[in-house]
Order: sequence, then structure tokens, then C-alpha cells
Amino acid sequence: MNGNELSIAVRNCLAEFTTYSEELGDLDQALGDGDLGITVSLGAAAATEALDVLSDGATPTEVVLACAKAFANANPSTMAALVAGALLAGSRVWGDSPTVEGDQIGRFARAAAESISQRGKSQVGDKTILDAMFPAAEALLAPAAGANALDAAIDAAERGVVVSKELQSRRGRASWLQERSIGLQDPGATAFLRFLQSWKSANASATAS
Amino acid sequence: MNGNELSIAVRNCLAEFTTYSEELGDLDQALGDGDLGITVSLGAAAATEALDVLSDGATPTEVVLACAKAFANANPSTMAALVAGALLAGSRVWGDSPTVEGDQIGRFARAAAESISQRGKSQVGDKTILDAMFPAAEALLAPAAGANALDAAIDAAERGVVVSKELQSRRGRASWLQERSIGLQDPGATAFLRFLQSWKSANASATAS
Amino acid sequence: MKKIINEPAAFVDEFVEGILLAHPDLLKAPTADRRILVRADAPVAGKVGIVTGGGSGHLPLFKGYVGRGLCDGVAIGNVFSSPSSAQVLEATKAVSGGAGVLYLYGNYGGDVFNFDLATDMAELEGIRTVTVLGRDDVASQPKERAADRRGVAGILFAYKAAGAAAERGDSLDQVAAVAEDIIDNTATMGIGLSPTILPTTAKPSFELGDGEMEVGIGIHGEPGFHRGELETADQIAESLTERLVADLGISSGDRVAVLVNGMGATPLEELYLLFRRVHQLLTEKGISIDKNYVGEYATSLEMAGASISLLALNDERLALLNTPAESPFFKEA
Amino acid sequence: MKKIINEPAAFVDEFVEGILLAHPDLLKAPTADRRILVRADAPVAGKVGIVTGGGSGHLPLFKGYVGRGLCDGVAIGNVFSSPSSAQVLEATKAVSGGAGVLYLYGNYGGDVFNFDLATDMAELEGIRTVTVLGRDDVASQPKERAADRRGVAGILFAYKAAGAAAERGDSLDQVAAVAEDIIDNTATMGIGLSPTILPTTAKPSFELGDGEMEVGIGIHGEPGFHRGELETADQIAESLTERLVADLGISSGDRVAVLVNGMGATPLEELYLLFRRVHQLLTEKGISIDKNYVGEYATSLEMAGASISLLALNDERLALLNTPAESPFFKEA
Ligand SMILES: Nc1ncnc2c1ncn2[C@@H]1O[C@H](COP(=O)(O)OP(=O)(O)O)[C@@H](O)[C@H]1O
Ligand SMILES: Nc1ncnc2c1ncn2[C@@H]1O[C@H](COP(=O)(O)OP(=O)(O)O)[C@@H](O)[C@H]1O
Ligand SMILES: [Mg+2]
Ligand SMILES: [Mg+2]
Ligand SMILES: [Mg+2]
Ligand SMILES: [Mg+2]
Repeated sequence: MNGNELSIAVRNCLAEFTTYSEELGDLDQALGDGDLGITVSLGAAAATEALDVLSDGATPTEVVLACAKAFANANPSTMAALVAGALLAGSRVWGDSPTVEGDQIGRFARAAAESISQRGKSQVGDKTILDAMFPAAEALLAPAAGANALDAAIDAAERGVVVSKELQSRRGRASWLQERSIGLQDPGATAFLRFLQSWKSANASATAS
Repeated sequence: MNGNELSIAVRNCLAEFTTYSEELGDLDQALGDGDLGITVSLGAAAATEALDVLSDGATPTEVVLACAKAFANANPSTMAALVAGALLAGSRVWGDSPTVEGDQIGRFARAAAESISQRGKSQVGDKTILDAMFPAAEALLAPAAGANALDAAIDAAERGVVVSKELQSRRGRASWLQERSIGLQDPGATAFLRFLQSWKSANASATAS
Repeated sequence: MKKIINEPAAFVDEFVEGILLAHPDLLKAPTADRRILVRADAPVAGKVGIVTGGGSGHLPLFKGYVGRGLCDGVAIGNVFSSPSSAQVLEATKAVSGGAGVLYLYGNYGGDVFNFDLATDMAELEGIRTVTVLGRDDVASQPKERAADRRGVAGILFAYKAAGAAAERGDSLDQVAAVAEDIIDNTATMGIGLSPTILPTTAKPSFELGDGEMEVGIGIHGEPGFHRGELETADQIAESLTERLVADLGISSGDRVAVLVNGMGATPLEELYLLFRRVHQLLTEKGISIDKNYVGEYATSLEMAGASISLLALNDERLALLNTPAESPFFKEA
Repeated sequence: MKKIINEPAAFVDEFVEGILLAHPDLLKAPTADRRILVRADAPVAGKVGIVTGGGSGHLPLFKGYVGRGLCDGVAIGNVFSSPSSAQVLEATKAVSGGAGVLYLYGNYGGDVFNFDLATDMAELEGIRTVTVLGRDDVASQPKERAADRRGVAGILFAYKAAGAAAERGDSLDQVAAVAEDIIDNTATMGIGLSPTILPTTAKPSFELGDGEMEVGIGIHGEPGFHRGELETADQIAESLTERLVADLGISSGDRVAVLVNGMGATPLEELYLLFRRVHQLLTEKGISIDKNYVGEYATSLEMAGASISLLALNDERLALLNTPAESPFFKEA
């Protein structure tokens, strides 16, 4: 994928992703403050707008940076700040490379997750986005034999979402619920899963590797 | 009636009168601020308590003064202040007289109405208690031939209440409603009517003249 | 509606106790029933005293305006109901410093008749009083009957100016003239979005449909002259401002003080939305805002709604507003 | 619930414009988007700057605490949502007087991550910053995890004290130490009676049955640790006070500052009922109240409810609280 192809794929994906805003808002209503739907819809719109005006010759890293900046400022929130930082960290993996393929995707994902872990002082098991992200990054890097990498990542993220449902939140707003957080599904982890699913259905051909 | 008889008659009347609190509160809700029910129930209770501890040898004037003071302080309001002033003015007609009869009642009522008119800068037709009170006082002073004075007063007050319903309020809270006050029944005038009716039904024998 | 209260009947006594516990350096209660609050240094010898009063449920009105450069004392009624004449008299005696006492309060029948009774009683005690009534609510009566209007939030201006005049040593008649002048030049109008619930009756003061507002509402939930669809902040600011400007007869070149007052439940953010539009409108008209107050100054328990007051200014009135004052609820430095 | 607003999306921009129009002598907006407010005299050369910030909808928090002896600037987010790191950076630059800048705000993920980003960016501009987080809400985490508690109304104490320290010329590390000391000794707990409605979503922040209250609620309507029957004012004051006293570990002979804070729709009268009982309880325990604040200091739009904050005092802390300060929303003489 070159920058232009990535930019188109991202916009396709975001158009689908925003349809989950309400679901994500409702999950965040139960476990947090209900604004994740707004973060997602405003953030996706801002990123799409930013890509619409980006030059066709932009590198993949420039595409990601434009998204990061737009997403960070659209509705600044925990998710917006963590995701923006994660995109920055991921793009460092790519450097000036004019195209990205194969395990550059997985390495991007892992760097992104590590950035969130560091900034958020959080790890797998804290019931956050990381419970979906880290397993998905691993799956992208080392898909089970014969499996499509994206499908494997989606499966891994989904398992992460399901498993973390029974955990007690240890980070962010949800942690204030203490024991009451057990049994509720993490909105951030769900958002990551929905993002992967959107990528798949919006870009079925482009991303099958 | 001597002071003790008057005191008993007043207490009998007030016990009945308070049963109208809700009706009066509701009328005042529509045309004013809804507190007339409280003024009546607290005021009647305070007056009754004051009479309970008044000596049996009190003059009619002392009985009235005790009521006036109790009523004025129980729930100070327009009605409380005007009625207290009216009772004071009425009792001046009686002076130290140990008993009151015949047209002393009507003269009391007229002096009371005049006091309200003066303090309230109001007159018949302004849609206030006076629309019931002045005609009732006149009826007490000059009942139609053969009629019972109290019944005549009740009839006159009732006509006042009905007629004033169609008038626009010109005094007090209700006047702020301007044209919207037309068609609504004045709570103060109604209170006076209910007071007379309570007197009649609670003291049927004592007051038949 | 839910309330953080104890026995409804004890509501007033208990919150007054709370006020006294919180501000013992600024306020004191001279009678055992604590239904009167006066400045901690009352009576101030040689100074005109100012007594206000009325029903409870309007904090910071009325109790909040007792302090240096404001009123000297307040007689405290039950929720939305007048203090008694006996209480007004006690307040009068407690603040009388020998120069007479101004009665400054809102034009409500119950209050008027009880203060009037107190006037007679004070005279017997040798204290001269003069009464000036707040009557700024333009919705309550047409201009021709302005003397019969009820008093609402705009009385703040009169407290401030009369308090400053008394503090600088004006005579009773001068202080009364200042109050009268301010009130003659003050106009207020309010809107209500939701009712208030009296602690004792637990009934709403009025009923209003979803999406409706009451225009011209009073601070006890008295109906206004129009009930209609809820408008935007800008539309509300426009219709109220136009009406107030017309009532005061002010125009380009004039100066005003503006008070945007919250009735209780309305967020401060929304009051600033109103102020913004008032400022734009007056600026367009060439009328300058030389003083403003935005916040809760006269409430109606938990009623949602707001009022806008304008005071036409001249140098003297502005100087009086800008004089230092201090109460636990109001400070002007 | 009904609101006095215009376009929901313009809510924040418009009320900030209103604040600027009302207080041009005290506040200014250094950027074109007006999402930053700073003291009119910022930057003050040689003085440590204090920047706060967070979501809107909490007036007078946070914008209300920008002024002399308080914070120097605020970065303004949308309703209940963080300002961006770019906005925080702008505020930092606008108040930097060469002595470094303290970031003092509530412990919320969105704010933390955005202020942290701004820290990195400020460093690139040669401005040193230190961060101190308000984390006074004892209901949000047990004592062992006190560092993870969220920040609520009690941050007022830290603004006041740190602002006073900066004004008297303390260094950045000293001002930060003052803020940290205050926050370590502050505990808050709140109850909610009704939700708040976000202008943009028009949805209630939570749902609560008739006659129910939420104990330990946050200022965005975050659930507390207990939902139960609405109690009396006295019972509420008792359970909150006991919990705060235990959390701070104070006892007979100790001194405190008390803040009884209204969340938006709760009448001031009810806050004084709470203060009354807090005063009685602390007095019984031999703990004296040397300073008190009763009113709306940190709200949640039109949410009904209240919080109680205690700050354990010593001479130094009390002296800082009593130092003069002035903003359009907060005055200490
Ligand atoms: N410290 C953290 N580290 C990683 N993820 C976090 C952290 N805190 C919160 N999250 C994630 O962010 C999600 C909530 O995002 P968002 O709604 O933007 O938060 P807020 O409204 O509190 O700013 C959570 O569901 C969780 O997945
Ligand atoms: N100026 C007046 N003169 C005579 N009667 C009046 C006057 N003003 C009000 N009233 C009477 O008082 C009644 C209302 O009494 P009340 O509820 O005590 O008044 P408020 O609640 O305004 O103090 C009215 O129905 C009317 O009959
Ligand atoms: Mg959220
Ligand atoms: Mg009434
Ligand atoms: Mg009344
Ligand atoms: Mg949020």
C-alpha cells in the first residue's frame, strides 16, 4: 500500500466505523461518561476531512500523522489522546517508507499498543483497549498457519473483549466503578474491535494479504 | 353572646372552616400563589389555641383581639394581615361591652370591611374579599323582612363571589394576571363566604336570631 | 422533585441557623427565634438603617444583602410568605442608629401590610421609617400602573445604591430618594422553564408542558403574560431586552447596568449565553453596559429560569453601585 | 429537561464569549478560537504561572478561578471533555512569566493525557512545567489507591493556596509543593439527586428513580458506590462527614476548612442545611471550622446534588486561604 491507497482505505474504514458510534457511546455510558460515541464520530469526521485535503503523494506516515492530529483535536478525551499518541508511535516504525506491507502492519500495531501502555500506565488485564489491541497485534505479526492476518487479529481482539468483560477496571473512569465494573464490556476495547471489523468489511479486497 | 360564648362559637366555626383549606389553596393557586390554604389552616389552629388558653371571663373584644394576633403571626400574608387589621377595627365597635347582640354584629362586619378597604386601597368591584364582605355586612345590618340575618349575609356573600368571578382583579397578586384573572373565582371572597357558612353549620342554634 | 431537607416545617429555621454558623463575623440574630438577621455591628450610630424582608426561598435574596454598604437587617418569613409585623419591628429596633430606618422590599401585599403595621409600631417607639417598594417587574402591570408592579431581582440595584448612600452618611430622606430613583429606573422581566416545589406543600408552584416556557414569570412562580414554546437563548434575550428598553425609554447614548439572574436551577453557563446576546443587542442600539452582574441574585428555590434587569445609569447611580460593599453573599471591592 | 441555549454545538464558544464580554477588565482570550482565558495582566513577569483546564459545564469551575491570587489561565474543553494539548500549550505560553508553570487540574484520563502532551511541547519551547492533580473524591477509590482518585470540588482549596503562594513569589517547586500538600489533605464526597443533560446528546448522564439518591457521585454524573433511598439533609451530612473525617484521619483538636458545594440545581438554602449539620458534627468531635465556603463552586450543569469537602488545616494552609484573591467568580478580601 502506498500513502494514497492507505488514505483511501482509512476513509473507507472510518465511514463504516462511525456507524458504531451509538453502540460505543452506550457502552461508555454504562462504564464511563458516555462520550466515546462523540469521540469516534467527531474524530472520524475530522480525520476524513484531513485526508480529503492531503496531497496524493503523501507517505503512509504522513497519512497517519494527519489522522493523529485530527483525531486528537476533534474531541479531546482519553481515547483521542491515547489513539493519537499510538498512531504517532506506530508511524515511527514506518519512517519515510513510501509503501507499507506485511509485518510492517503488525509492527505498527504493536508499537501503537506499547505507546498506550506507557502513556496510560496500563497493561493487558486492566480492562482497557489494550486487552484487544495487544492480542490483535500479536496475531497480525504471527498469524496461525494459513489464516488471514486480519481475520486472526479480529478473532484475537474479539476474545480480548469477551475475556475482559469479567475483569474489574483498573484504569480510567471505569476504575472508579470498582467492583461494579465487573460484567460490563469495555468501550475502548470494543472500539478497537469495531475498527478492525470496519477495515475488513470496507476494504475486503485491499487488505486480504 | 358573652365572651365565653363567642369564644366557643369561634372555635366551633374554625374547626369547620379549616376543612375548606384545600379548596382555598387551590383557588389561590390559580389566581395567586397557593398559600391561602396554609394561611387558613395555620391561622385557624393558632386562633383556636389562643382561645383555648384565654380566660373564661374575657370580653368579646378580648376574644377577637386574641384571634387577630394569633392569625396575624401564624402565616403572615395579605389575608392574615388584612383580617387581623379588620378584626381590630371591628372590635373597636364593641369596646368593653361584656356581651354583643343584634346589630353589633353587622356594625362589626362593616367596620372590618372598611378597615380592609382602607389598608388595601381597595373597594367593591376590585375582585377581593370585599366583594363578599361589604354586601354581607349590609345584609347583617338590614336583613330583608322576615329573613334570618346570617342566611341573608351568606346569600349576599355568595352573590358577591359569583359576580366577582367575571371581573378583572385590581388588587394583590391576582391583579398581575391582568385579563387572565377574568373567569377565576377570588379566593379571599370565597374564604369569607366559607367562614360564614362554617359559622352557620357549626353554631346553628347559637346564631339564629 | 427531590430536596435535601429535614422536617419541612423546620426548613427556614434550620437554614438560617446554618447561615449564622457560617458567618458569625458578619451577621447576628438579635431575637431568640432567629427570624431576624442584622449586620454584626448593628446598630451603627448616626447611620440610617435599612431593613428589608420577605418570604424565604430566594437566597441570596433577601438575607444575602445584609452587610456593609447594603441593608442593615432582614425580617425572615416562611417560604414565599411574609414576615410578621412583630418581626419587622424587631429588625427595625435592632438596626436603628438614631437616624431613622428605610424599609426597602418588594411590592407584595403580605409584605406591604406587615411592614405598614410595623411602621405604626415603630413610630410608637420613636423610630421614623420611610418605605420604598421594589416594583421592577414590567410583566406584572402595564406602564400606566407601574406603581402596582411586583418587585423582583432588580431590587439588588436599590440595595446597593441605598446601602452606599446610607454608609456615606445621607439622611433618611436622601437614602429613600436614592432608592426611589433607582427603582424608578429599573426594569426586569423573567422567564420560567420549570416550577418550584414548596417544602411544606410538596406541590409544584405551576405546571408547564415539555418544551414550554412562561414569559413574564414572577419569583414565586406567578404566571406571566404569555406561555409558549421554549425559544433559544438569543430569542429570549432579544424579546426581554426589547421590552425592557422600551419600558425604560432608553436609547442610543444611554448607559445601563445589566443583571442576568438565575432563578435557581439554570446553569451559570446559560446565564452567560443570555448576557452575550443582551450585550450584542444593546451595543447595536448604542447603549453601553457600564456595570454587569451575572449569576444567582434572586432565586425561587429550584425553579429553572432567568430574568434580565436593566438600570438606566447616570454618574451618581454608577458611583453608588461601585462603592465597596460586603455581605457573606455579595462583595463589591 | 429544558435549556436556555442556541445551537448545542456552539454552547461553549458562546458562553465563553459572554464571560469575556462581561469581564473584559479581568480576563482576556489570547487565541482566536477563545478556548483559553487568562488573567488580563498575564503573563506576570517573574511569577510562577498556574494553568488549569478541563471540560466545560462546571462553572465556576474551571474558568472562574482565573484571577489574581488564583490560576493564571485555563484551557477550555467542550462540555465534560478535555481541552486539546494544543490549547493547553497556548495557555502555558500565554501565562509564562519566566518562572515556570504549574499544571493544576483534576485527575481525569482525557485531561491527564492532553496536559502530559502539552508538557512535552512546552519543554520544547523552553517552559518548565510541573503537574499536580486534584484527586479529592474519596468515593472514587479506596484510600490505598488515593493517587487514582478523581478530582472534584476540593480543588478550590488548591487553587486558592497555590495561587497565593505564586503571588507571593514562591518558586515553581514551592508552589507545586503547596498544591500537593493541600490536595493530600483534602477529601470530598458528593451525592446526586438528578442527572445532567448534555446539550449535544440531550441524554441524561444517568438515571435515578423517584426518591433515590446516588452516594459518591462524580461531577460528570459518574456513579458512586451506593444507590439508595433519599435521606434527610442531616443524615446525608452525617454519613459524608464521617467518611471524610475517617479518610483524613482528623480528630479532636484538629482544624478544618469546609466547602459545601452545590452541583447546580440545588438551592442555596439546602446547602446551608448541610453546613449546619456538618458544623454540629465537627463541633461534637472537637474539630473546629476555621474557614468555610457554602455555595456553587464546581457544578455539573443542572444536576441536583451537593458535595462536602474538608481540608485539614494548619497555620500555613489557613494563611494561604485567607490571602486576597479576585476573579469574576471568586473574591477573598
Ligand atoms: N489508562 C488507560 N490506558 C489504556 N486505556 C485506557 C486508559 N484509560 C481509559 N482507557 C480506555 O479508554 C476508554 C474510554 O475512553 P474515553 O471515553 O475517551 O475516556 P474518557 O471519557 O474518560 O476521557 C476505556 O474504555 C478504556 O478502554
Ligand atoms: N389590596 C387588597 N385589598 C383587599 N383584599 C385583597 C387585597 N389584596 C389581596 N386581597 C385578597 O387577598 C386574597 C389573597 O390572600 P393571600 O393568599 O393571603 O395573598 P398573598 O398570598 O398574595 O399574600 C385575594 O383573593 C383577595 O381577596
Ligand atoms: Mg468516555
Ligand atoms: Mg396567596
Ligand atoms: Mg403569599
Ligand atoms: Mg470523557
